[in-house]
Amino acid sequence: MLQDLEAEVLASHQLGQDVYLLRLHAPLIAEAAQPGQFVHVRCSETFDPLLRRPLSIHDAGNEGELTLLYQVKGRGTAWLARQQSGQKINILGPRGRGFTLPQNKRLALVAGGMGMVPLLFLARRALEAGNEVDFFYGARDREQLYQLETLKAMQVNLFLATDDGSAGFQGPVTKLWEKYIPERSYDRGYACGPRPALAAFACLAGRASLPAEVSLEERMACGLGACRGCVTALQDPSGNKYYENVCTGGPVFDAVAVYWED
Amino acid sequence: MLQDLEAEVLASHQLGQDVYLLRLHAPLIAEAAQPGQFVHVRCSETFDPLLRRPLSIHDAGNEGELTLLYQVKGRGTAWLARQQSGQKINILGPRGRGFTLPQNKRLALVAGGMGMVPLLFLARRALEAGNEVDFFYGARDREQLYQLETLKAMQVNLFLATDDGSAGFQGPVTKLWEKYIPERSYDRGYACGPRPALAAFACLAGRASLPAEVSLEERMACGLGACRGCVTALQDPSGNKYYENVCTGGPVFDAVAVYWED
Amino acid sequence: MEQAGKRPRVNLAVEITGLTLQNPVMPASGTFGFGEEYAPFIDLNRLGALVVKTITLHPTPGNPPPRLMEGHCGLLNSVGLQNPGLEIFLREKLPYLRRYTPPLIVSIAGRTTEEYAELAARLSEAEGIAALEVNISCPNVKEGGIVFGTVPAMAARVTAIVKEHTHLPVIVKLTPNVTDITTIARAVEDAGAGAIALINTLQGMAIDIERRRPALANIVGGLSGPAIKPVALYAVWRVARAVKVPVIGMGGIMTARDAIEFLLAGATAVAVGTATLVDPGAITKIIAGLENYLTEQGLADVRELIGALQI
Amino acid sequence: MEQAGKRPRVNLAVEITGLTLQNPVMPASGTFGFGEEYAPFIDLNRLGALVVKTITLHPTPGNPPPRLMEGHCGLLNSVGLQNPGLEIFLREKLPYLRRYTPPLIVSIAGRTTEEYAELAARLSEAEGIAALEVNISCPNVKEGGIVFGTVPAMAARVTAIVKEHTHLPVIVKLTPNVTDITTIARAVEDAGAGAIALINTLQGMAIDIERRRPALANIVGGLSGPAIKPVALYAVWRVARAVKVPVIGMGGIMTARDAIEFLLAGATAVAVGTATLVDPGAITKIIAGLENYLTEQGLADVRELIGALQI
Ligand SMILES: Cc1cc2nc3c(=O)[nH]c(=O)nc-3n(C[C@H](O)[C@H](O)[C@H](O)COP(=O)(O)OP(=O)(O)OC[C@H]3O[C@@H](n4cnc5c(N)ncnc54)[C@H](O)[C@@H]3O)c2cc1C
Ligand SMILES: Cc1cc2nc3c(=O)[nH]c(=O)nc-3n(C[C@H](O)[C@H](O)[C@H](O)COP(=O)(O)OP(=O)(O)OC[C@H]3O[C@@H](n4cnc5c(N)ncnc54)[C@H](O)[C@@H]3O)c2cc1C
Ligand SMILES: Cc1cc2nc3c(=O)[nH]c(=O)nc-3n(C[C@H](O)[C@H](O)[C@H](O)COP(=O)(O)O)c2cc1C
Ligand SMILES: Cc1cc2nc3c(=O)[nH]c(=O)nc-3n(C[C@H](O)[C@H](O)[C@H](O)COP(=O)(O)O)c2cc1C
Ligand code: FES
Ligand code: FES
Repeated sequence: MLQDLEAEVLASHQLGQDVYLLRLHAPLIAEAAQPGQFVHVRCSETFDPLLRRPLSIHDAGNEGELTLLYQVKGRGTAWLARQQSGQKINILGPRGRGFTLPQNKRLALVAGGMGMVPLLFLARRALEAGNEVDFFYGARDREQLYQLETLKAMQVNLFLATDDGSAGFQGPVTKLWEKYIPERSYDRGYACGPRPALAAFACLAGRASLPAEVSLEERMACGLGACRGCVTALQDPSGNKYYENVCTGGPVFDAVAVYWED
Repeated sequence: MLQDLEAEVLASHQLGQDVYLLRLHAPLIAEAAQPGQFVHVRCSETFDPLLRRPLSIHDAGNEGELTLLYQVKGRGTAWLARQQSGQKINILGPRGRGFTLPQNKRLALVAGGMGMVPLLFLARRALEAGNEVDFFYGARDREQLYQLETLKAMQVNLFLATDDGSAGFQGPVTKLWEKYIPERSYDRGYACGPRPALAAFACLAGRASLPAEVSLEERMACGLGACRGCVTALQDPSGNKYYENVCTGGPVFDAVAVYWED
Repeated sequence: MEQAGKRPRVNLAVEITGLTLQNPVMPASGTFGFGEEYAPFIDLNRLGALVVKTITLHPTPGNPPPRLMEGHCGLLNSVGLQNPGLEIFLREKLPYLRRYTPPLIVSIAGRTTEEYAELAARLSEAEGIAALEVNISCPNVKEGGIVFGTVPAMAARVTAIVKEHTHLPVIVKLTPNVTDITTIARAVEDAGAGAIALINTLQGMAIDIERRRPALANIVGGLSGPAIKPVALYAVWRVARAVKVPVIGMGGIMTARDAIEFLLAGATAVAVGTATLVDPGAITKIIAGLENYLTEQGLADVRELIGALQI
Repeated sequence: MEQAGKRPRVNLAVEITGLTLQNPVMPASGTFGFGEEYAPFIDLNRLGALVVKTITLHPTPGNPPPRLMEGHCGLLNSVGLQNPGLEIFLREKLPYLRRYTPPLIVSIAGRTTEEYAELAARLSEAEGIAALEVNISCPNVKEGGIVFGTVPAMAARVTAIVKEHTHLPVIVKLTPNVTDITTIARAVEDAGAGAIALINTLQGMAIDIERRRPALANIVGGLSGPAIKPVALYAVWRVARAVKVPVIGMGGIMTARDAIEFLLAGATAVAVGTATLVDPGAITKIIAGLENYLTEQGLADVRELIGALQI
């Protein structure tokens, strides 16, 4: 059930130059959260910034703990980074259509940069449901690969890629993934990351006839499906373009439903 | 010399329900400060609130310490109250025309509510200059009389008044002062507080032919005399009304120069 | 209605062109979807009225994304009137909305006066609609794309045609992007508008300097939110003095204090848009805040505030 | 000008109606006093131009206080053109301003076209003035108080009369409170304006709900600051496409990024108003930020940005 509540900051950890892990106490949201869903976070005491900021659910624990992981991009996330433990933050969620969660299958999770955020949560739930998880994770360099310890502690098969080769494979994470597609015969693929990476992922999945899901981003206002501000272009089976809300119809979409050429 | 600088918060003490004492490290301003002057404080990391807030200089120590005392009224002062020691605050000052500071005279300082803020600094400097200081201080009730310990530690003759009689004289501080005017034969009077109190003060001073100065408030933008936004109505000796900037022509004005009937 | 042992309850009800609103606070069209989106957060029955997203005769796909950009204290949007069209509204949205008690106000827009006429006629046959709100902030395709609401004669014509095709009360919603909004207001009043709503969004733009492109795919968008409140309040004050029909004021209302400013300026009711996008409970908080304010001020009736500004 | 061992310096200079500005950033009239107020904080010689508070023929006392009210991300002011009048300007302000090298732009306003004419003639005789900026956001007392800048013919007439009485370049500054600002822009261009500045403030209002009175003694005020930036940018983009003369863009510019948006939208130069009231160093920071941006982007000349928006 969708909630609008004040969550207490348990801790805020700086993981990188401008990346923060935020642990919140928000039992009602943590319990309901599904991988791929997001929370809509009020990042201000005033009206500047005005709108909430959507952030993916990075993890949700049994003790009512909800974890977010974000990069400081502008005013909203800068505000968030200033909040310390004990402070309250208004969040609304869990929101959106998450990833399909199969049982006892072999899954490929492909994360580009901050796209790792919702995929870690997916990996955890997928493992709990008896799936085998190959986790492909790419970033610019090794400094920008976050949460490696947490991922390693999970039972995923971890594959790393960096643009500069400072960790794992040198090159795009989708290129790395491509090599494993034939031999690993996945049942389903999932991706989150920059749009060009998602398009490459969708193309590879399509060629391999692999059911695949991607998590998209658009600027949002209400996060509730009311304002129609956050649309993305989809295509129906006959290739006709139409607009769908990312906040309610997504953020996770079937890769084949996305209208990639815009 | 006017400064525009980042001052470090040494400490922020809550003195009452919504009243805070803010101690800043700002040597360049503290050294230059004259009683009656103010600093113009940026109260936001964003543009809401947008404008600086003028706050009187409450005290200025030798160690470069600048003390402000303020009541939380709205968004700006609410922001200020959230700032903790170690944080930096952008302030501009010292600004404005302060009080006349005589030597070896007998002075009456009449403070209504938060009007005490600049008068404490005036009292300190006036005592240093060999004056005798009668400090009249009125508030709604005893809870709203701040800095009594500090005032008592100074060599002022302290006279208190409260609306409800919970401390000192019951009634307006100007009424209390009135009783002392004949016997104490002051050389000069000073007042700061709500405008009706100032008008009453000016009237009493006028009747006693006492040179008197009042500190006025107006909403400000630049605080530099550039925008002409902060004017107050004055009258020239022939009673003609004209507008003068409070930020540069004041905030302290001769009581007789103020056009009271507006 | 005095309650035993309690302070007398204040009256919040107002009347607008024959409709009685239990309180003067309603959503602004386009920010409240078709109501259902907010049902998890607030009791829709507490609102002064329900106002739905503007509907058009045919389904409207809307503008390409990005459709949103944040300014400082303001939201720039170019949704482009995306809506499922009249038929789907009647079939799929109206039955749900009818379950609620507050008067349902349906916002309509057309590309021609004929489309307005047909929308008015068809909606008047449906059950459960209390009033029409005529959104005239859209281009008239037959007049070279000039926005209906910017020319007094065109605004009057749309109003008159809608009036001809409906028995429902007609509210006309004005655009602020004009030299003299009172001229438009008087023109639609003369043409039969039973109430006037204002303001719609201000035209604005933002640029992504990295990509050197407009931040909105549509280039221009409508600015709403706290940034525009002073502009909206001034327009409402002027229009309320220029016309006799009631005014529904909106533009940047975030709190009860803001709503009270609009009532004092002469609005009989207010609408809340962007605030709801930020806080789904904004409208109900504003209603509660308004009630508190009246109680604190010892006022028995919200109507004592309307136009009570002292000049 | 390549400096040994350093990156080549970028060119920031632009030309506006015959004036060469060393960089395209100047103060907005009315927010910079007569320059001297900011001399303790910034080196006035670093500015693209100096623009003084609008002066009138006779001393203008201005509006009664309160004159200021803060909105959200915006400032509402009703200073009412307070200024010492032409004589005192010439005698007491001009000599000081002449000491600085950037071109001095003097803003003028009249209540009648005759007053504009006289101001133009008298200022043209003075030494050290580089251009006149004609503020047409004020009421024409001979035409029932209609604001000069809201009627194309009136705007054109003021422009033409000023042109007739001066050899100085004439910049005309537009009000945004109109239905179609491009019509006014074209009218003043045709009448001889050498450049167009925009926008002046948006009309707005605020109410003190405790006192039930307008927050400004003058009731209506002008809204400036970040709140209005989207509106200003859109107006600048439209006008820059509608006229051939250069445009000076302003409205809510707080940072170099904001200034770049205006340049991309087609402004040849920009003016900074409210930002300076908040931070006396705003203009010089914007100049520095603009230079950094060009260097980072590998651009040698600021003119590559002007109108470079891709649609
Ligand atoms: C469903 C969803 C889930 C997301 N999850 C995460 C996450 O887990 N971690 C994370 O770091 N980021 C996530 N994002 C992106 C995050 O919402 C934006 O980075 C954030 O809103 C930027 O806010 P800001 O105030 O810091 O930046 P702003 O000052 O608003 O903008 C900085 C830059 O970010 C862009 N931007 C602003 N808002 C959005 C938005 N809503 N979506 C995309 N881009 C935007 C702006 O165009 C601008 O270029 C997610 C976005 C969506 C839509
Ligand atoms: C020269 C001068 C010295 C001052 N010294 C002190 C001081 O030492 N301690 C102190 O507590 N206060 C002082 N004030 C008043 C203080 O500036 C205001 O209370 C403060 O600006 C309110 O800001 P805010 O954001 O909290 O409230 P806002 O949300 O801006 O407004 C809350 C209320 O305060 C009023 N207000 C806003 N700005 C001003 C202003 N500049 N002047 C007067 N009223 C205003 C508003 O109209 C509103 O009613 C001084 C004012 C001046 C002009
Ligand atoms: C996302 C969004 C969509 C809107 N859609 C419509 C609409 O369909 N019809 C309409 O008349 N107004 C529409 N508006 C304008 C609002 O109804 C309202 O007039 C305006 O936003 C000012 O109020 P606010 O500042 O409270 O949002 C829309 C506003 C927003 C922000
Ligand atoms: C306090 C104040 C006074 C102003 N006075 C004048 C003026 O005298 N003449 C004028 O042309 N514009 C005047 N303006 C308008 C500014 O020059 C500018 O057009 C407007 O504020 C928008 O820019 P900004 O948002 O950067 O402030 C004034 C603005 C402010 C805030
Ligand atoms: S953000 Fe409002 S519909 Fe998605
Ligand atoms: S605040 Fe600008 S002149 Fe005083």
